[in-house]
Amino acid sequence: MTDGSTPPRFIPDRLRTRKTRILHSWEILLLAVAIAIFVINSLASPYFLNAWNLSDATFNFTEKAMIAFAMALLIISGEIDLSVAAIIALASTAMGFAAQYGAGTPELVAIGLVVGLLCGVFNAIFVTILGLPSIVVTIGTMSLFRGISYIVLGDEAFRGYPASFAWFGQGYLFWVFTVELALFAVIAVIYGVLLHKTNFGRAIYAIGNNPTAALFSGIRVQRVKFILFLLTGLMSGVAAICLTSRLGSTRPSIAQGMELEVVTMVVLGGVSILGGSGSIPGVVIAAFVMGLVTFGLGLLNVPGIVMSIFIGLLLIGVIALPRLWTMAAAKRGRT
Amino acid sequence: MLSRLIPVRETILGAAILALLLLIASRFSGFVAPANLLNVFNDTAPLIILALGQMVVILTRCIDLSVAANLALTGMAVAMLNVAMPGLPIPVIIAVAIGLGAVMGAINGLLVWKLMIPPIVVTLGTMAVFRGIIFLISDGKWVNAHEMSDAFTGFPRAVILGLPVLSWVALLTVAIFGIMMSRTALGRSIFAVGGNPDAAVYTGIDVGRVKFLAFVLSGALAGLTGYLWVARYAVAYVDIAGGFELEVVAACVIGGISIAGGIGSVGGAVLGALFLGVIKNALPVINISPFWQLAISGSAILIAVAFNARSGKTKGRIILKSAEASE
Amino acid sequence: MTEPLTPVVSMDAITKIFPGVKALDAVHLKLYAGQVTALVGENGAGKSTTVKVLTGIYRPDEGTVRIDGTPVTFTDPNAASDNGITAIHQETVLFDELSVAENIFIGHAPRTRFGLIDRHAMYEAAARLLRSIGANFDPRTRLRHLGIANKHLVAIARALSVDARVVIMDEPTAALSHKEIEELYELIENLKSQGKAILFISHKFDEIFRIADRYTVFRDGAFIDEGLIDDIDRDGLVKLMVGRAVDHIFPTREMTATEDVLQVVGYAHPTEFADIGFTLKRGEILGFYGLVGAGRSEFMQSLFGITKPSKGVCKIKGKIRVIRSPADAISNGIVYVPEDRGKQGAVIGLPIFQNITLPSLGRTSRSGFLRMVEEFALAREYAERLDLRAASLDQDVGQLSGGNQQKVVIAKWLATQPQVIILDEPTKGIDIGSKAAVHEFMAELAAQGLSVIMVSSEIPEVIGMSDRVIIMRDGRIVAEVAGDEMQPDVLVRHAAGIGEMSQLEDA
Amino acid sequence: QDDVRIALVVKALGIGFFEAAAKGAEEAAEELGNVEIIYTGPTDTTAEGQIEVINALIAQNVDAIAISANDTDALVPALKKAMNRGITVISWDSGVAAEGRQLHLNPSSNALIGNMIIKLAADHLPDGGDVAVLSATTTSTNQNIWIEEMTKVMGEYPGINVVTTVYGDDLADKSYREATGLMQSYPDLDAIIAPTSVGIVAAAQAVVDAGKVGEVNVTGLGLPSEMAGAIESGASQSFAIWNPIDLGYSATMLAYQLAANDVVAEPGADIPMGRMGTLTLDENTEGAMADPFVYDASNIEEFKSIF
Ligand SMILES: Nc1ncnc2c1ncn2[C@@H]1O[C@H](COP(=O)(O)OP(=O)(O)OP(=O)(O)O)[C@@H](O)[C@H]1O
Ligand SMILES: Nc1ncnc2c1ncn2[C@@H]1O[C@H](COP(=O)(O)OP(=O)(O)OP(=O)(O)O)[C@@H](O)[C@H]1O
Ligand SMILES: [Mg+2]
Ligand SMILES: [Mg+2]
Repeated sequence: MTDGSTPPRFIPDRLRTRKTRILHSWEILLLAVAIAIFVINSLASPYFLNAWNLSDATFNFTEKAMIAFAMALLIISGEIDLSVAAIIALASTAMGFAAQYGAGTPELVAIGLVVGLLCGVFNAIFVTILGLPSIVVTIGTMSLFRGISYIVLGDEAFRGYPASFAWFGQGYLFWVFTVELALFAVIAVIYGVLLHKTNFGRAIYAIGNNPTAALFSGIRVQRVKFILFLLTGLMSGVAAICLTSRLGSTRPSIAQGMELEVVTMVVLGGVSILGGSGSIPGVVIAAFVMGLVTFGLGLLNVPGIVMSIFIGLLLIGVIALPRLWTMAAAKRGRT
Repeated sequence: MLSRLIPVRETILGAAILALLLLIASRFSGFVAPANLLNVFNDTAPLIILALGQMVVILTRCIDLSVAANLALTGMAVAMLNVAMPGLPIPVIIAVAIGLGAVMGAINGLLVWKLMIPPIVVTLGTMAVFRGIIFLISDGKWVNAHEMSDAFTGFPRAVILGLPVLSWVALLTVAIFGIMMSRTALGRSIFAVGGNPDAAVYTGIDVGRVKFLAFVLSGALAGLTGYLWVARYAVAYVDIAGGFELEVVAACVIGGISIAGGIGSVGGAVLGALFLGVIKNALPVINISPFWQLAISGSAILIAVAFNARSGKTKGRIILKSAEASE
Repeated sequence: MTEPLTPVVSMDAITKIFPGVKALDAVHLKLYAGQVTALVGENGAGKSTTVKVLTGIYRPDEGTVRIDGTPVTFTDPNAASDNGITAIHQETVLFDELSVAENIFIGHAPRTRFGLIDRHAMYEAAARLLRSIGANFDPRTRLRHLGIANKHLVAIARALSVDARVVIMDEPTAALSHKEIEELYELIENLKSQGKAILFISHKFDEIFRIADRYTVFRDGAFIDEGLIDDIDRDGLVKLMVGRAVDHIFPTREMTATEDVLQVVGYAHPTEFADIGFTLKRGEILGFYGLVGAGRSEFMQSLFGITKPSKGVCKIKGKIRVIRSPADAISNGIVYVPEDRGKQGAVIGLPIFQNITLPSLGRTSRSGFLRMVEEFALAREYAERLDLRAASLDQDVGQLSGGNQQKVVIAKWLATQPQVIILDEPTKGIDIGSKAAVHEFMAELAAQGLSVIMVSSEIPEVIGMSDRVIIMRDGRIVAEVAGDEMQPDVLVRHAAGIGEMSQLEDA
Repeated sequence: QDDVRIALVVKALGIGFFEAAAKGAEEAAEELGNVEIIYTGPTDTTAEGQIEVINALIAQNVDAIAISANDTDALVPALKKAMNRGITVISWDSGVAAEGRQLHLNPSSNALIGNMIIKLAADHLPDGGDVAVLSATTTSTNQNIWIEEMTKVMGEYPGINVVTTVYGDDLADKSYREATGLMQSYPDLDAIIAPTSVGIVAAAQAVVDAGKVGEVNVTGLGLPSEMAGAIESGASQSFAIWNPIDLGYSATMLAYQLAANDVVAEPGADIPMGRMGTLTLDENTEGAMADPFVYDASNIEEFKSIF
């Protein structure tokens, strides 16, 4: 339709510069919240600003965050996995079982990862091949996976992991930097790159925004979702290794209720629960926010249940306040 | 139009429950004794009541994860009220429980309606908040049987015509919801909103308001169950009914209520709850280690959802005349 | 017919603005008791928006709606029906899980003394209504068991279930068969004699001249003209609608190439289509015509790998190819511009450039990693070729007007450099200017050697653009016409499956 | 001189038993003078919850942690870390593995408790009979050891037949359901032994609801305040418990000795614990506080208002 006589209309690539885009982002809002909490914490407790204490505090979120990164991708693609904590239980049980038969640390790690992966595949089959809603499937597998742990373990516990296995959950790389924190950082970078810098990541966003159009655009939607469930299972396996190593024992009730904390972290990180938007830096900051809140309140000996009020209010508040703000602004503009 | 006269899904689920009962009876005949079946029903009553509330919410394409926390908070509140004012008559207690539950449901509903926050996020948040509030108002302390008045703990277990009041409440709720869903404008709007929200707007239904009402209903039932629960087990503490919300959702799913909204029935929800109730009550009786319970109910959910999806798959419209004829 | 003094309903200078689109620009419309007013205009002229303003679904930004001369404001759809306005909407706005009777009466069902829905009365009333419009199915049936035509009848019954003074029909005949259309005409005559004011929206001119008393023309959201049907002829109405003579719309082109690009043999699907076979030549535009629901879209989607055919062979440049997914189709050079732009075409929520590069990411990336610079370059190239109107390339496609969204979708496919492009209703819902542009562009593509399959329900478009036309009915190919045989009456006759010339000719 | 800060970490907040222990701890603190008690714990009985609490306590650099553990093993790494940072760690009530604490204070000896719970049942069944055990959470240490000890001495109670052990998970509703299930599966059941304060109350309620008062005797370990009703109704003839006030008192005393008076906890050591006498540590550095105490209709009125 260009007839050559008139030059084509020019369309700029971007309207806003990179700087203004970043300044207006959710991540900045969240970062401000994180900094505020940090400041409040250091004012509220004399024990807060201490390298060792801060290092200990990271355990409050590292394992959850590892899963949260994979979960973020899954939620952006429009699915959810509520069975992650149960996968931890099952993977940990499998590791404990192997440890009874003298498996060494490398074998245990392999077993943890493989069991996580297999659980992910199991979920993926129900969701992508049978086409069932993931929230329902994973509520089912959540009972199933943990149930298998209960069948295997009953009221027993597996202990007696090899000494070298403790490195993952209790080791330090140098000074106060724990192995888990390093793993957290590495995984954050991997998932950040995967989501934001690759074709695969683009496909995730496309699927989350409009799965039908993504399919019509030649994206192998089911395959992408399959991989995402698999990754979430794998990350649950990694978390299982860390948690088991940190606890030094396995009981079927391990990581009970963690799935909701993981989902909370993802949503707090600005990932839309309806799919289609969100970022890894957001989840990273959300992990710190949750870790700081729980640790700061812990220093004041506030019971965990009261902390959850803060988390709950934070979850609703960070979504509700901007909306209330725009609604109020619109109202003022009209009158 | 045979398919219209016999609700297929409910029939199959009912048959599954019967088969389950027969299986249990083959190992332990006492389980199917009428008295015991009534016991099982009574034990499942709270789940049935909550499943009906959850059904309404799920039908409108929402989900309420805060029911168990709502139940626990209301239960604690009325228990403390009873301790403070032992003379308060039970109808007042029940009214307070329903009212308090409805208020919590309304908070969920308002956040969903007015601020358009996704229901799963809202109820995930309020679930944590409600539980926390229980701790704050009770200081973490238990309210024990001997502190409650006899009337308070006696109400759900009082027997009328051979059935405890708890069972009667469940039956009454089923009846009311049966009528509401099929015979009132609200009931039909709930189906309409979940089935086709865009079209609902065209027909003059306020979609947000219907969702709000669904949450209020679910909350009110959670409140009612809160009182019944606390009175029946004669104890109130922070963690009662922990994780029960997932069991309630599971009952709905097993009962064929589509998580995508718009499809489901009162009968389905009740049967779904009964299915779980039978399994839960049967395991200790037939000497299956209780450690198996979790895995069994998980498998039941998976099988039910896979099955519902298969049978519910709407046959696409058929263009080919020959294919239509052979159908 | 004597001219009544005041219209029952009138719209004065109504304006309705959507983000980026002025759907209605100070339009006027008057409806008179006992008369049928036809509202005509091209796709996107604002007809359905008018309906939604009149039924309280949209609130106008400016202007007044009057009933019997008194200004009214409708806050919600109930307010409009309380004022006696009822409508059959263009989209079927019904509920699959409810029964037919409930669909008809939702919101205003008869009640018993206790305030419950009186099901007996409701079924009775529904049965009566259905009988009156010649529908013979049980009102207790679940709606999802009905076919599209019957669903439309339910929608009509729903509109008639309120005691209305004004009945609006937005393309009521689009999905109906010949017999049902005849019954609808009778119904309209009946309503007229009851003194109801009727607004009738249709693209079919024979209908308009058969049943309308008056006409109102909109073009691109603006009011153009109104008058009595008796005072105007077909050509005059078209000229008002389009703003120029129709013949000039389609580009003239010549087809020379003979090389076979795509060969389809014996494609079949258990329930949707059977025995589909044809050959597509290089640089050819092949039209697919049929009534709505003829199965054209289904077949095209199976050719594109969305649904799996049960049998059949697809040969590309003589080699047999198995297409199991859209990704396979794209790598074989077949692309599909879907009919449902919002659901299947554009990924609303992603920026324009990401939409355009979505199927071509393999070319703009290196070993799986994105390269933004190349993405922008590719997106810019095609956006400019299609003369896209947008503020920037990183704007969300959802903010674009329908026509521009369609351009993004087409750009997305052209960027993959395909050999065969399937366009399903390519001009549906896009404005008149873009429509001509799309036609011109199609011709240009064909001239460059691209093979085009065009699915369209618009007869002028099919005839104007195609080198050959294949006509489908009930999932099968019933005819193939080319050259001088491509006449409106021939197409309609084959599509509707009627032997003799019908009154339905023309469009 | 700064206060000695002793953290009393319990399985879960809000449980009457631990509230009473906290009272005892405060009593000890008052007696000692320069002690600050931090009463804390998770809100649900999980090891992870306790680990987070322990981390917070380490961060506050408390002087001593006295913990009733939700898991024998899972807490060990966290408590080891605490000891590495110079914090005194003891366990009481429900123990941690030896490498995770300096000493463990048993409320009573396991053998005595194991014997006590079966004796309580047997005392009311002179002709023998069927009894069932309703245990607590499937993951808690105590109940399993006691049941084990009970099994060892079964020979001394001829005619008493333990038909099964079920788990109520320390949840009121689950325990109730399990107890009801027991009465259905074993219509001739004579007694239910519930060595857990949640389970015993639920079982008593279930017996009352089933109309089996007088047929099925509920016994085990429970709190007088919670069991008063059951004694009154006759659902329970008698039950036992150690005195949690004494337990909290002793734990605080012991922690203080280790943290402030440089007493070393080693096998064979005798450590004073105020009014409760001294604790003698065995080869596992464990010691027993006192015998369990039996409550029945004769003394329940006196105790039910205390804890
Ligand atoms: N909800 C909406 N948001 C944004 N734009 C809209 C919306 N609804 C309609 N439009 C735009 O308003 C214009 C008029 O649309 P309308 O549906 O009224 O056209 P129409 O005359 O009914 O066309 P057709 O013959 O295709 O039915 C179109 O450009 C359309 O894209
Ligand atoms: N039974 C039905 N129920 C609901 N919608 C239907 C039904 N049949 C057809 N439709 C809708 O009618 C429209 C036209 O149908 P469809 O696209 O299948 O027809 P086609 O002949 O394949 O193609 P085209 O519409 O392009 O001519 C579609 O939007 C489709 O969803
Ligand atoms: Mg229209
Ligand atoms: Mg089509």
